[in-house]
Amino acid sequence: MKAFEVVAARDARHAVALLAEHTPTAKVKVIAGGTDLLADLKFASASHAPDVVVDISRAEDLRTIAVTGGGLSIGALVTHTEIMASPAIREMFPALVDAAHTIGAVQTRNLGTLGGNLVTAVPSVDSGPTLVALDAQVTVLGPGGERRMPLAEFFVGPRRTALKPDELLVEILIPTENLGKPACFLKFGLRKGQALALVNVAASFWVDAKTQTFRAPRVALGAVAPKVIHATSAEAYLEGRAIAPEAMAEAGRLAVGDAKPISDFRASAEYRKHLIAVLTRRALEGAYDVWQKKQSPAGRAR
Amino acid sequence: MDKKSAVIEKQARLQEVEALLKAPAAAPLAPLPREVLVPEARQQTPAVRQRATRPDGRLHGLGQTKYIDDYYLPGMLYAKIKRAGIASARILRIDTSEALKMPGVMAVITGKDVPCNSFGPSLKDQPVLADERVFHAGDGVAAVAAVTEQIAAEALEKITVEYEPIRPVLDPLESLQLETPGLHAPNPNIYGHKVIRKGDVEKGFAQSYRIFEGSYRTQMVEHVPLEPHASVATWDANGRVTIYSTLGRITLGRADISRTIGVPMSRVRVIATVVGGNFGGKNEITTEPVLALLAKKTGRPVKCTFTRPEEFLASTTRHPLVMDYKTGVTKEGKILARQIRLVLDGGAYCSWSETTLGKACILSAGPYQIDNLYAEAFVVYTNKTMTGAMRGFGAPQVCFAYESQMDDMAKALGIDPLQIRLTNALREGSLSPTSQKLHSVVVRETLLQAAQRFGWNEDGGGNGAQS
Amino acid sequence: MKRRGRGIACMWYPIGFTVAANPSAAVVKINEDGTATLLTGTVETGQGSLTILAQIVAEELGVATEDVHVVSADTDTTPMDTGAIASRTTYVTGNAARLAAEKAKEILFEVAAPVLGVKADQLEVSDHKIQVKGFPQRNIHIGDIAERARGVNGQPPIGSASFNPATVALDPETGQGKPFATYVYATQIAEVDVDDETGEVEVLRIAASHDCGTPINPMLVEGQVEGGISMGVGFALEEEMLFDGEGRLRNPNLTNYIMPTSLDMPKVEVDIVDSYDPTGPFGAKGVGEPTCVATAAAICNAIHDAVGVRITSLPATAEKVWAALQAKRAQEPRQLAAGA
Amino acid sequence: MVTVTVNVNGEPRTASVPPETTLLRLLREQFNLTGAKLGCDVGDCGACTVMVDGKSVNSCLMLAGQADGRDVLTIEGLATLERLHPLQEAFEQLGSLQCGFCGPGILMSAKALLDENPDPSEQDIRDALAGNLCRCTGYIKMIEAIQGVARADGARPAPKSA
Repeated sequence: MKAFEVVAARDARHAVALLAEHTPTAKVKVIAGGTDLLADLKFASASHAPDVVVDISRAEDLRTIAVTGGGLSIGALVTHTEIMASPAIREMFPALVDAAHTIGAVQTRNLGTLGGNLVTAVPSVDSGPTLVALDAQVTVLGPGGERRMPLAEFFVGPRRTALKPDELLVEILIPTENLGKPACFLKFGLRKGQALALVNVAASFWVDAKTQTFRAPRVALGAVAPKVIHATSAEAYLEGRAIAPEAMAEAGRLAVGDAKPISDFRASAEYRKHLIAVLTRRALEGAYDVWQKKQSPAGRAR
Repeated sequence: MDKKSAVIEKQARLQEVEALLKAPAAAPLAPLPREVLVPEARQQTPAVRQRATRPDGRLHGLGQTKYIDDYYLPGMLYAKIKRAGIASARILRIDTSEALKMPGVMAVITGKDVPCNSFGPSLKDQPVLADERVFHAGDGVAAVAAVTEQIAAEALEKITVEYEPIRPVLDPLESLQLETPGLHAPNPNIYGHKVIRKGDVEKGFAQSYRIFEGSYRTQMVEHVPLEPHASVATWDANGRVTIYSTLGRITLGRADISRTIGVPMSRVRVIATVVGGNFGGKNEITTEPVLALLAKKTGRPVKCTFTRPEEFLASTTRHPLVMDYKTGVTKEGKILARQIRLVLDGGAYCSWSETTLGKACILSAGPYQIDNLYAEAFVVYTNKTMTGAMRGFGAPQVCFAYESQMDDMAKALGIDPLQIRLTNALREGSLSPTSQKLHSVVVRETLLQAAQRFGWNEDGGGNGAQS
Repeated sequence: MKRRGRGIACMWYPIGFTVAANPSAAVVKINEDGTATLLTGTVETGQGSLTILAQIVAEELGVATEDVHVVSADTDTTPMDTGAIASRTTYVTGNAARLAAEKAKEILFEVAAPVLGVKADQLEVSDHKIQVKGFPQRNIHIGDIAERARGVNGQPPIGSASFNPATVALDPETGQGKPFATYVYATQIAEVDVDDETGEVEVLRIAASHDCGTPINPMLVEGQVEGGISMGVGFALEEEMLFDGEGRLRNPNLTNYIMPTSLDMPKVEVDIVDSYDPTGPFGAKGVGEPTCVATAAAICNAIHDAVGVRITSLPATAEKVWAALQAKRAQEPRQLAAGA
Repeated sequence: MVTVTVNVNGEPRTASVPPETTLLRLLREQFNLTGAKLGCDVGDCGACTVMVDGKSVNSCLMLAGQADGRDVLTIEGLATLERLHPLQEAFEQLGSLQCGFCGPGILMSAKALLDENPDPSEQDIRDALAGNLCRCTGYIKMIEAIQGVARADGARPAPKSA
């Protein structure tokens, strides 16, 4: 690893101040859990390497999980392990727990943070699809204060986000109207442990109990486009439609058209397209299962 | 910068980096449990058949096993190898001058500095450091010794190599074609060939009820020992070099080191301690001669530990095979004749290809009595990571082929997969493909014992999972 | 839908390697208290050679495994060995170690014979004692004899020996001959679930029945088999070094070179068959390499059993199985495909 | 250079290192604790696993400075002068380690698991070890050993003093 200077931030504001101080004159990176950054820097070339690293791992104000007026707020520094252990998240969003569980292994999840995972903005980012399917917003702090945007817009392209060099991702917010919205995350990798996603999919929708139709359906796809995307034609197709296996299968077929998967040494585009169809259907089925379990007395008792 | 101030700057930097390297003042905080019972199975007689625990296992569990990378000798330097990064090329020029100027860099060597720049267990076709020709992208072309690993790694980027690219040949079947130019001139592309002929296959095929043909391929895989290759070389004042190494074959290793660095065997000591996984991948030297030369040049101990990428790029791998099988059987599934052609992708260098070729060819018939057999195997060069010894030496590859075909034949003939194997299995006193009379043969016993675990009976009962 | 299948594969494997001679040498030094030290040039690479060689020497000397210390892997102090390769350690190095122990023991017998009033060839060892064959009550502790050998007879009990398996070179024309001293045999049966939509294969269970001659240490044999199977699972389903068109490796790291984790390993049931090879040390052959030979074939046969497709090139990735399923469905008559 | 003080295996240790130094290098090169191994340096293999403030981490992916002031437990701190840790004992008894290179990391992952979940299912154990690659053992005897320790602990009354 190339030599660099480390400056430690006490809290989010201090981190932003440090960014403001160093970004004009140096190449700066932020380190939280470090699981992505350090792995990247170990084999990085000189041009890629930072001069200064801002360490936010002790910014405790970024490590909270709370239901606020705006919805479920998850601090950027919350680790994947903490997500998995959070009673609020386990109750409302088991799909987020499932997604966190597929990231790396225990050691990675103990260090790796939700914010860190999202800012990598790799197309296969495992935290992405579920949060996008839940219309999550992100809060970004900069010298001029906070700004908020949908997570889907925070992702700009492969390894590119809407963050400016002097800004910090501080919070992920699932809006109040989506609290408890049934969702399901599925990931297809090349093995079970420590897998990278060939395709990952999250589906979420409300069930109109009277009509048994899809309400506010969301399908988010990862690893099959430059960034995590909404499968918009699948979503449009499902809106207001009667819940049925055929509809879910058709949504899967439509989702394929929303994606632009590439062929690489891990899988062909053709196979990825097939997986999108299958996983989208299965994710919709999974989300419906979540809803049904909540309806049954046994499910409620749990 | 004039020479004097350059020296001063270098010394200042050296003092700085050496300050980082000073040995820890305190001993490690590793308690040695004072009273630990020796497990009973280790104290029993008779000793054989006991589930005796491993004395090394206890040290592993305590974190006290010293692997090569755990050796930190006083004043030790770190070496790094510059990898070609191009699969096939002529080397026109290597410029190491910028690297040598870096503070903290103590020595740089290239293939020209290696007294005898070739080695290999059967063909001596592999250079210690490539100096004229690059045969695969993982070839080393220069080596640096520096006071820290970081400086050594940065120095590699300062070494420039000019290449004249040559079109690489990557497909073994292409290499097999005679018109393909010699990859490894003057050696021919096909650098090993073997034939096993027993009985008369044509006659056997003529008598067969059905003939099955199949073609199978396997991939290149890595051993992935958890411990990367590592060695440390250190000289004494009598001109003896001691090399701590992850070698699994120290006797052969010493011979290769002695030959390549031009020092008598009596002055080369190789110590292997405990190796953190071998699987055939640590059977020959890698950086040992380079470290010996760097240590000699600098007068200090030198260590090199492969990065994980180097494990893939610069150590041996498993031979990919292309396998063609033609098998004639009776209506009852008895094999009457089998003809096999194997093409082994040898990668850039021979390494243990001859052994792999031999084993693959002899074993390719499977554990079956076959009176009429013709097996022919070739190994060819390609411009890929060299293949060599790996757990099974060709056996997993041919087993994949012969056992896949066995099931296809069973299915086509309507015979249970267990039954067709029992019908053909070698027995005590059977003649092997090389007409060796076999003893203590238990194929049948293993078949029945494994099948019993699944309630799978000799008559085909219990195998309810047929699709 | 997940479909279950079973596949069987058996194999044979030689002990030692062909082409060249394959010797090992060993030195056994018996200490004055009857414990011993073995010097061997082989290398402990995780396979357990330090343990099984100690067991072989202990058995020959009638002492416990714990009584034998093994010094290995130093060209200055240990004798020549062809190395930790080719599943040869138990058989070849083991034979050398046993012979070296036997030679050291012969010195003890010479010393013990007059003490026990019999000829040396009437003696045997058992549980730290040298005793008269057929009259076990006439015995003396091995340490007393070892001390006497040094202090009274001036004959330190040290033995050295080498072993090279008898082979016959192959005829270059026909390949006929005796390339190896002995062979081992094994069968593995794999049970898999195949997702017939995605092609994903999950190996659930593998039963492995292996021959290693006498298992010097059954626990280490099981460990070898289990480890070999994990390597076989990787070979069957996951692992592959991938090159680009220029011959550069695309996945030289453990992120993209996929090998089995603990979550990818099936349950494994190991059986060791009854077997005895009179040419091996106490009937032992070897087990290292054979353990990973049959696994991939068994798994691919199980895939075939589950979904009816034959994978002819490894690894059988999910995508490959899916592509084969697609091809199979395209060939099947329409009504069958519709019914599936 | 940064000065780092870490409470390693119960004893405070201080070293001055370049800021880019990882916790793994700090332990191995400054504190002479070579139990944690460098197998890949990028968090794939888990051979460098140690516990920081009770959680298992890949020490190759943590800066030394990030461990400043924290409690670090390495394999060297698992046994006491009097006895092996039950996991070390069980691993030895069952022959769970072969070449042993992954062992320190595996044992730390196992310890972290049992600290948090004294009664893990087999699936829990497999999940806990998924970040530790092993090429020798197929993980089978490790899983058995961990199960054995968990069962023994479950059967035994809780120790009076921790």
